[in-house]
Amino acid sequence: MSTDRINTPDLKTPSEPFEVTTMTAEQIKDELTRQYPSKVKRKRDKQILLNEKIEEADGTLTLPVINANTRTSPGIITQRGCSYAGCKGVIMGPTRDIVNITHGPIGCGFYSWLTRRNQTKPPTDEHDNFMPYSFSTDMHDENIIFGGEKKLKAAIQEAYDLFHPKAIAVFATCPVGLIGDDVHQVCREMKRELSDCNVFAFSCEGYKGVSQSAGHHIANNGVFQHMVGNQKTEPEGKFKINLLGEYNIGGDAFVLEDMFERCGITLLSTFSGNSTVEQFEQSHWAQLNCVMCHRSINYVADMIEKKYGAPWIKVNFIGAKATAKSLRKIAEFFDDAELTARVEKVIEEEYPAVRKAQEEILPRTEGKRAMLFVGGSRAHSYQELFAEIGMKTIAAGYEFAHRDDYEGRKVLPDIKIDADSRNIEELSVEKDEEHFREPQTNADIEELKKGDFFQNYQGMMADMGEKAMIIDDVSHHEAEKLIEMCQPDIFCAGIKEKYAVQKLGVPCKQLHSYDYGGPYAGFQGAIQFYQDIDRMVNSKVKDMIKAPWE
Amino acid sequence: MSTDRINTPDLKTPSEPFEVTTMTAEQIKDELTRQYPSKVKRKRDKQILLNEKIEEADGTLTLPVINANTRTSPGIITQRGCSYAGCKGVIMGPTRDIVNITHGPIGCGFYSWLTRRNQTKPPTDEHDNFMPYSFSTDMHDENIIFGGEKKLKAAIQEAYDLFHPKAIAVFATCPVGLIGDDVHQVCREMKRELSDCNVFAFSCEGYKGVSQSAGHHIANNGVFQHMVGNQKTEPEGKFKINLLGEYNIGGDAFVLEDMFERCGITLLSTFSGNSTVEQFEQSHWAQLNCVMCHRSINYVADMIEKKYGAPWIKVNFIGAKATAKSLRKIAEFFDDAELTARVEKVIEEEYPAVRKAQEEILPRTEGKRAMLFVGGSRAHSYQELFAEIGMKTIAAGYEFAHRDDYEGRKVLPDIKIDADSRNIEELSVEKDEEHFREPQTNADIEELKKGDFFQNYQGMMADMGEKAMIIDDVSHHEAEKLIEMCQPDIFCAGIKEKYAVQKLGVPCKQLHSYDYGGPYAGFQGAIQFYQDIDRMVNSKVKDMIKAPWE
Amino acid sequence: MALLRHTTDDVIERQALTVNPAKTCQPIGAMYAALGIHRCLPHSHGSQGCCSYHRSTLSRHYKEPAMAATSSFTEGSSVFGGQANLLQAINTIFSVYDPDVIAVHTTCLSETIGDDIPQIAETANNKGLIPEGKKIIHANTPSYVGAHTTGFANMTKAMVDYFATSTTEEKVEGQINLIPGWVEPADMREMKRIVKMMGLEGITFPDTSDVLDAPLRAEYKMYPDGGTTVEQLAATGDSSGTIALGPVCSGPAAEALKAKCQVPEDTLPLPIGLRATDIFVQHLRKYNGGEVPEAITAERGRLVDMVSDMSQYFYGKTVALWGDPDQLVSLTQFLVDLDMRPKYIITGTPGKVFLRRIAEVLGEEDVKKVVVKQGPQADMFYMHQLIKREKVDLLIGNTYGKYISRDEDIPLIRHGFPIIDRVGHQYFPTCGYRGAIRLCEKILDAFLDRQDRDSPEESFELTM
Amino acid sequence: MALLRHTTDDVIERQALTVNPAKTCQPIGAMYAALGIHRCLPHSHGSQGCCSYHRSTLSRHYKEPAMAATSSFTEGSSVFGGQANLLQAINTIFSVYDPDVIAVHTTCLSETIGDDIPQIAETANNKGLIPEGKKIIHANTPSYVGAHTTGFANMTKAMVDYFATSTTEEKVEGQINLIPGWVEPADMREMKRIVKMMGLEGITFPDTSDVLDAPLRAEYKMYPDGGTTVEQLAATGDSSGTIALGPVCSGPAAEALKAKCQVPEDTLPLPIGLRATDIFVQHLRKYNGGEVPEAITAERGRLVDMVSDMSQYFYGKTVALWGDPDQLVSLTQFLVDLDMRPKYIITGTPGKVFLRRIAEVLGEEDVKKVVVKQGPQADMFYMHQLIKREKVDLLIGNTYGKYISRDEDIPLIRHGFPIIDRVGHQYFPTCGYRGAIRLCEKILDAFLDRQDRDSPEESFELTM
Repeated sequence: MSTDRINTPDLKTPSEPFEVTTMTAEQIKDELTRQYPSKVKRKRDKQILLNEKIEEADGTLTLPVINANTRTSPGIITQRGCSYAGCKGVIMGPTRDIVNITHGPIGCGFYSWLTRRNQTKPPTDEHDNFMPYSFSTDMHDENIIFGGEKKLKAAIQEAYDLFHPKAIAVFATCPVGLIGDDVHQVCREMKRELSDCNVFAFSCEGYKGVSQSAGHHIANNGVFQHMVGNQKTEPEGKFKINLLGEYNIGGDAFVLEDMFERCGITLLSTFSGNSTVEQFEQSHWAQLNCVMCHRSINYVADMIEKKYGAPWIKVNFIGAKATAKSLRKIAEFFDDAELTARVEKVIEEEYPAVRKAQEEILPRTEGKRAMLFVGGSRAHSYQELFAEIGMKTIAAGYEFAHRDDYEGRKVLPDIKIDADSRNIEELSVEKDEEHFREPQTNADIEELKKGDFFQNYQGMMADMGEKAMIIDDVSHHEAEKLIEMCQPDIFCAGIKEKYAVQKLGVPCKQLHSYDYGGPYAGFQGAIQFYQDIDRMVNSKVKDMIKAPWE
Repeated sequence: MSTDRINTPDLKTPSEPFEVTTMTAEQIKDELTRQYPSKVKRKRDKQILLNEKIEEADGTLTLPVINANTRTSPGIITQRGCSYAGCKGVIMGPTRDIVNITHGPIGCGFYSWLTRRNQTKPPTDEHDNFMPYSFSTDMHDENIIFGGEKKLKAAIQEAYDLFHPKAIAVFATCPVGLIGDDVHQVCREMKRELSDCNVFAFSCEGYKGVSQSAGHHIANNGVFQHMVGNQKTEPEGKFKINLLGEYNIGGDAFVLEDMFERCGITLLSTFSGNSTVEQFEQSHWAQLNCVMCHRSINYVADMIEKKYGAPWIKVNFIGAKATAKSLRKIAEFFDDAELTARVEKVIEEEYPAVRKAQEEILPRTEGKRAMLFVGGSRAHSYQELFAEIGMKTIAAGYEFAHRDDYEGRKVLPDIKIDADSRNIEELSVEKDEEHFREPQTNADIEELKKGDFFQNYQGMMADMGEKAMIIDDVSHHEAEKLIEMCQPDIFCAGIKEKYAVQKLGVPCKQLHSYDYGGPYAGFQGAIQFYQDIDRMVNSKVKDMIKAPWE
Repeated sequence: MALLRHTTDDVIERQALTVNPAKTCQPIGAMYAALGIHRCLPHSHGSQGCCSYHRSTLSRHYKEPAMAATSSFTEGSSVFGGQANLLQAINTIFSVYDPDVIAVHTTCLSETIGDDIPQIAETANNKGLIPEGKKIIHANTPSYVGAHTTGFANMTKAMVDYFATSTTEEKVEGQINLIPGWVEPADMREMKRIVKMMGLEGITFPDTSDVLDAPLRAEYKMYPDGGTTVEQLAATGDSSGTIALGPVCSGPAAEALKAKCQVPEDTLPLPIGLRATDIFVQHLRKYNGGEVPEAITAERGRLVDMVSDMSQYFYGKTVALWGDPDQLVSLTQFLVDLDMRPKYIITGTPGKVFLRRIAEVLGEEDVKKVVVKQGPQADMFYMHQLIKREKVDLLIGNTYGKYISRDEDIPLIRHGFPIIDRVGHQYFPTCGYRGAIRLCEKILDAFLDRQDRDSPEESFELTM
Repeated sequence: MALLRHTTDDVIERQALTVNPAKTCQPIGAMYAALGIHRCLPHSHGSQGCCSYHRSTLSRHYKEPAMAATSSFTEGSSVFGGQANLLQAINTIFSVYDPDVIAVHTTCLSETIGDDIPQIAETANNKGLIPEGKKIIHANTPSYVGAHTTGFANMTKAMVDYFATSTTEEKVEGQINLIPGWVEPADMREMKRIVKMMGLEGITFPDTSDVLDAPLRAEYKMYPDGGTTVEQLAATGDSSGTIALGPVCSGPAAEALKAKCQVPEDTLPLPIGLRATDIFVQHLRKYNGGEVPEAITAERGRLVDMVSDMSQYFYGKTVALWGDPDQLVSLTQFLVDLDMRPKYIITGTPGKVFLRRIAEVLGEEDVKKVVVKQGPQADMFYMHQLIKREKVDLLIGNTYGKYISRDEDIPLIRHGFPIIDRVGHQYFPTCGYRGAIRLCEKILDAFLDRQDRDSPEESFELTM
């Protein structure tokens, strides 16, 4: 370890208990569910917790159990989307050189067209980029009645004739499953027929699972089956990693790519920000997998490890401190003096600007209170960023996460899969005898394995303050009540919530789309985030809301 | 003469008498002045004529006498501007490398800032171009009380320090004359002081003369005195001409410059479209002066002829036929076979497109009726363009012309200068013994002189139809009545009239600014004009004016 | 570089693939229409994703909350049908969100399954899940039929089917129904203003003004002040007449009302532009004794004045436009009246009537010079290909046109749905005479900005 | 290349030369104000050129006729005085153009000569040149004092001096005077609408709405339907109060009215932007019992909503603005409220009060970071030099800013006078809450258009 490593102090890591002016946390919790029909209330009561952490004698934490990843009660106004959205929109969307054909009526293809801000930067004009396009079979009633396979086949052919892409992916929408179109069979046939184009399908009908999380799983299975491992020769690079669960919203991936390059780390692939088919195909050559969004992709890391041998670590590049920590962790894995030195140099170059920004902004943001209800990892990781400018997260929850995202991977063995998720395929993966390699590192791998170096994700709750409110799959009703009762300084959610929140006079930061800002990853992204939050929580608009005669 | 010269036929030269649906021309004339107080009516009756042409036995025409260039009755809403406008705005405005300082309160400098569309094209970035600037001494009350000479001096110095121009011109506004600032003395002093900058002034106070015409005269005198002749060595060029009275509205001069170049004619200077100090300074080297706007500049041609010897001809580049005729006239002057051939070649190249445009547009414009009230030459020259697409001019008049512009130069000896114009200086010019040259031409100059080749301008009335209405200095009242009674298809005037005319449902073409269109000169300009008029007289907006319930 | 680097001018005939659609699916139209009922919660009977997508898209367009519930189908529901989900939803919605009306629309999923909404609502009623005075209405909006416009039309018609009542023989004099069609809240407000100026009592439905352009007042109203009330919807049956604006979106409701309550109807073009607004005003005269107030005639005159003053900048300019049929027909008429030249006119909404209507507007001769196309392959990819073949001066359409705009360096006027990258459309109408002035302003700004940008320095114009 | 190639960042102190002025002279303001009296013909007592220039400039700005007569001074008049000219003019004007009022303003020429207008009018009256019931009013507007704004203020004050009459001890309850200042016809219309919504009877003067935004109706009305009537002007003396918008343009008339007829007055900032409109509405409450109708509060809320939704695009953006003091003060306030940063604020209109007012709006700290300048050398050349030194994100000012806009590639929002290269300002207000929404829209369009143009392809945004 270099001794002159730059210090990345906590400017402020607030852990005060959840506090509101007149009500106790318990009262607030009760108020949220008071109006529900009793059956719904019972369910919600298991999904709304106060973060009461019990520290055991051995130093481990016992956390309350949350009933995550269960279906949303019908009639509830939820943040959640569907399996198709998770599969096509989230995971497959950011890859630029695949023609993604939505097989179904026009809507699904239309709504997932360019709305997620996955940025991509083809190296030259000649490289494919289909991301600004929406492809659909635009199924009509006759296709529903007589079946859509023929149309799908023709559409694949037309896409091929027009664009000659490397790969074509097909996404099944709700009615497709029902009418029995065999999209996989069609794709296999077309792959054979076209010969120089990889064609594969996803059974990601919207009704699968309980949220977009099901779609992530389906998509990742497909990526693993149809692309990972296809590249048979080892790519260049001394320290080769994959970055998993980074989708390049607002250019986050560009910041990270640049950072890795400066560190001398070869990023073989990102799943799936600024990604290409080629990246996926060579990803099994990485020595280490770094998982950003644990929720959406941890199973890919598991599958790669099982099949090809590379271990994985949880990283977090949201927050300056977390970024430094994650870089150092990667260096620790490779245990190479030069790499470590370069990592420290990058941190040293970047951190002063971060600290300067923190110091400038902190007096204006310190003590302000945030709520985060979004995603499967952002509601957690962004708490770090808020903490870096002295802001407290008083309530948080995920939109589509599972228990482990709240309570940590230690609860994985206890998670019961219910009927709604049972049909999401779990791939059975075997060791690839030809390509499997033991971890490629100088470090004492066995030593590392003993600690919590690999596969360690503690979940959101461990990091949150005592009695902070934890709400899974928050409903509009609850969010509204919560804001009215607690008057946070900022609320983080998505587009569906944004304007309702703002009607209450509270700024709402979209953490799906970054409000069309960003990047927020890495050091530069952190600075950008501080500035954006400063702007939002200190905007003059607050003072203008009430008319002078009101 | 080349025998294969291209024919430029009249497509239609309408000469039908002025006609309206229900009233005679005489009745209309009466109606125009009915409401005036008797004194005003008496005056206007001498300025509103029916074009009753009497052809004498010898073929000469006798035309009614018009009382032009007399002061507008106070209280009349007139088109006219002032001497300053004519001097600074019209004549001096288009020269790009003079810093024109308005000496007076801010208004005059402000209103004459960029509003005339004199285009200019410096050959490189390094060349001066002050046309987009407005310079003023912005006189305040203390300058009026204590005199403005000191401020003017300081302003000249500041302009020099900022811009180091070749020349600075000063324009006196109304109060300057009254308070007795000696702008000429100030300029002489500053010229001496600055040594490498020509500084001169114009006593063009707004109250001088009866219209902007006085300002033209003052300006031209100044140009002649302060710049013409300064260049002592003869410029290159076999056929050297000046173009006088072309101000490059909408890029007209660019069209003509290109045309002359293709003909092999060297344009030494244009007074003053796209012009420079250098052009004026070398202009006395021209062999021939070609006068476009007879009104604004004929005295410059006279002065040059007297001092330097080059004769002048009237030309007209408004209208395709007129353009061809004028080019041929220039060729006739030089009487050089090669030049004549090149002129014919240019006509041959340009004319087919003109004819095509005429033929395409004529069916939509033929028989439509125009009125033109503008300028000192445009109300005449544009009648040709209208005729080329079959349109009749049923009424016309100038804003600031003199009798000769209506009746032709033959009336010059009869024109009496009244009190309002008497103080406009007539320069007394003498032959420059050193630079005077007899006409430089192959042609038999004496033969040409016998005919009407030189200095021949017949005026507007000779070209107009019998009983067409001729109105000098038309008032708003008369224009409105005229339109109501005659319902022309198009009315040509300026910005002050435009929207009042259009309120009556008649399109108004601005012939000062070309409605921010153009160019209209030369062959290409003619085509542009046909198209613009076609658009205007056939616009769908006419059909929309009346609401269906009206 | 190019954003749409794979779009070439090589047009190949497609039968199956839609690329960059010029439409979306029915349910979002039903949701938007339902938001135009006061105290109504739209309900999407299908998978969660549909509802999420529609709400997101509406919120992006209006920069407003777009509240709607969903039956949250899972794999189980898609096997066993969605009755249980809908019943539970109804119970929860009335308990928690307390709307006056739940407006259920179906999705491709529930339609393929064949869920019978009226029967489920009946069951809910029998189970006592519907509180006294509350209502459930529905529209069938299979995504695989028609387009978003169809869904709007169906839900609007449902308002008639469920609420309109004829209570007397005599119709109420001076009371008319106004069906504004799929336009902005500001347009609905503007139409209502015109009806009011004409001295008429108008019942406008749906009416999203004051719903999707709600003020920020530091309080959140789940049901903002706007929207047509249930009482007003009932009263439509007693009106003297119905004016339906836009045959695609408003026609079916007007016809239903005529059939159900014998209210005479006129289905008119959307009042975009001068002539279409003239037609609108002319038809209002049928009900107010023929009077047109001076203020309306003056607004019209101001529009004509502006067109007259600036006509040189409109003349001959070519336009590619895409969007919904009702808008496109009136827009095309207006462009023609401005002496402009529509060149490519594209709608994803299927229906051959569109071709006939455009032909009527353009005239027999001019329609031949124009590419007009409707249906699945009438998409923005095709339009872009046409533009690659022969450029136009202006694009008029939704936000997705910005990619073409930048690639081809053609100015884009945002009109239609969705507009998710600019604001203003919510607040300033493009309907009516004043709306036409705004359209003119936007067109002129586009052209004049280009002139200022592109003119050589010597012909840079001060006055325009 | 550059249009203004001689403008460098080398600022030298000037004392005498004005380059590219940010103002013009008094008479045009008087002419514009006079056009706001119904059936009034402005008359320029001076050389023909003044009148011609003013009419041309007004016509270019409004794209409307701007009728005015002139005394057509010649050299003789400038020696012997203009009495004969004015007497003849009065006779001719009443004979031919038949106005109710002739509003005479002077020029630098007649002021230097020292013509006494009231005395000449008296003579005209004695000679029987003024028909029964007709009026001549006047304002002294020497071009070498103040600026165009001063002329507007003077003629507005003349309306009070000549017409206002106090007929009773008791003022008329609910009747107020509204002096809108130099704003667009659309702004006057908008202010009147707000006054009316507040339940008040407003007498607005001058009022150019329906005068300089007249419809095209195939008839020409020398005196369009709008304008304040002589009767209304007389009645101002009986109003309960006067609200004068903008101290420079409206203050003097309000004070004159207070002195002459004891009408209490409040001189407020021009209601541009949220806070200034709040102040306007607050003062209207003094006269209507304090009630603010929900519709106004809702309009306000829609403005706040838009600002809230889009605040990220406003934040921190720097602006150079120039024009008239009353506009600049309110605009600056609004920009500050939008979290924007005015950086250079320039007016040619002389008066040190301006500096104090701007300082109040910006606050002690922030005003130090801003260049604020007034007077002769506070010109657009100077502002451009500042911009050369340190760029801004946005220009707000009149059409002449387009040269700087193109040279420096900075978007320009046209506001103020004159705007001669775009239309729309005549029709759509920027005053009031709705006007502020329009301003926001324009600012956003400017920034978002730039973002769309300049963003790298990979960060080209669909949603904004």
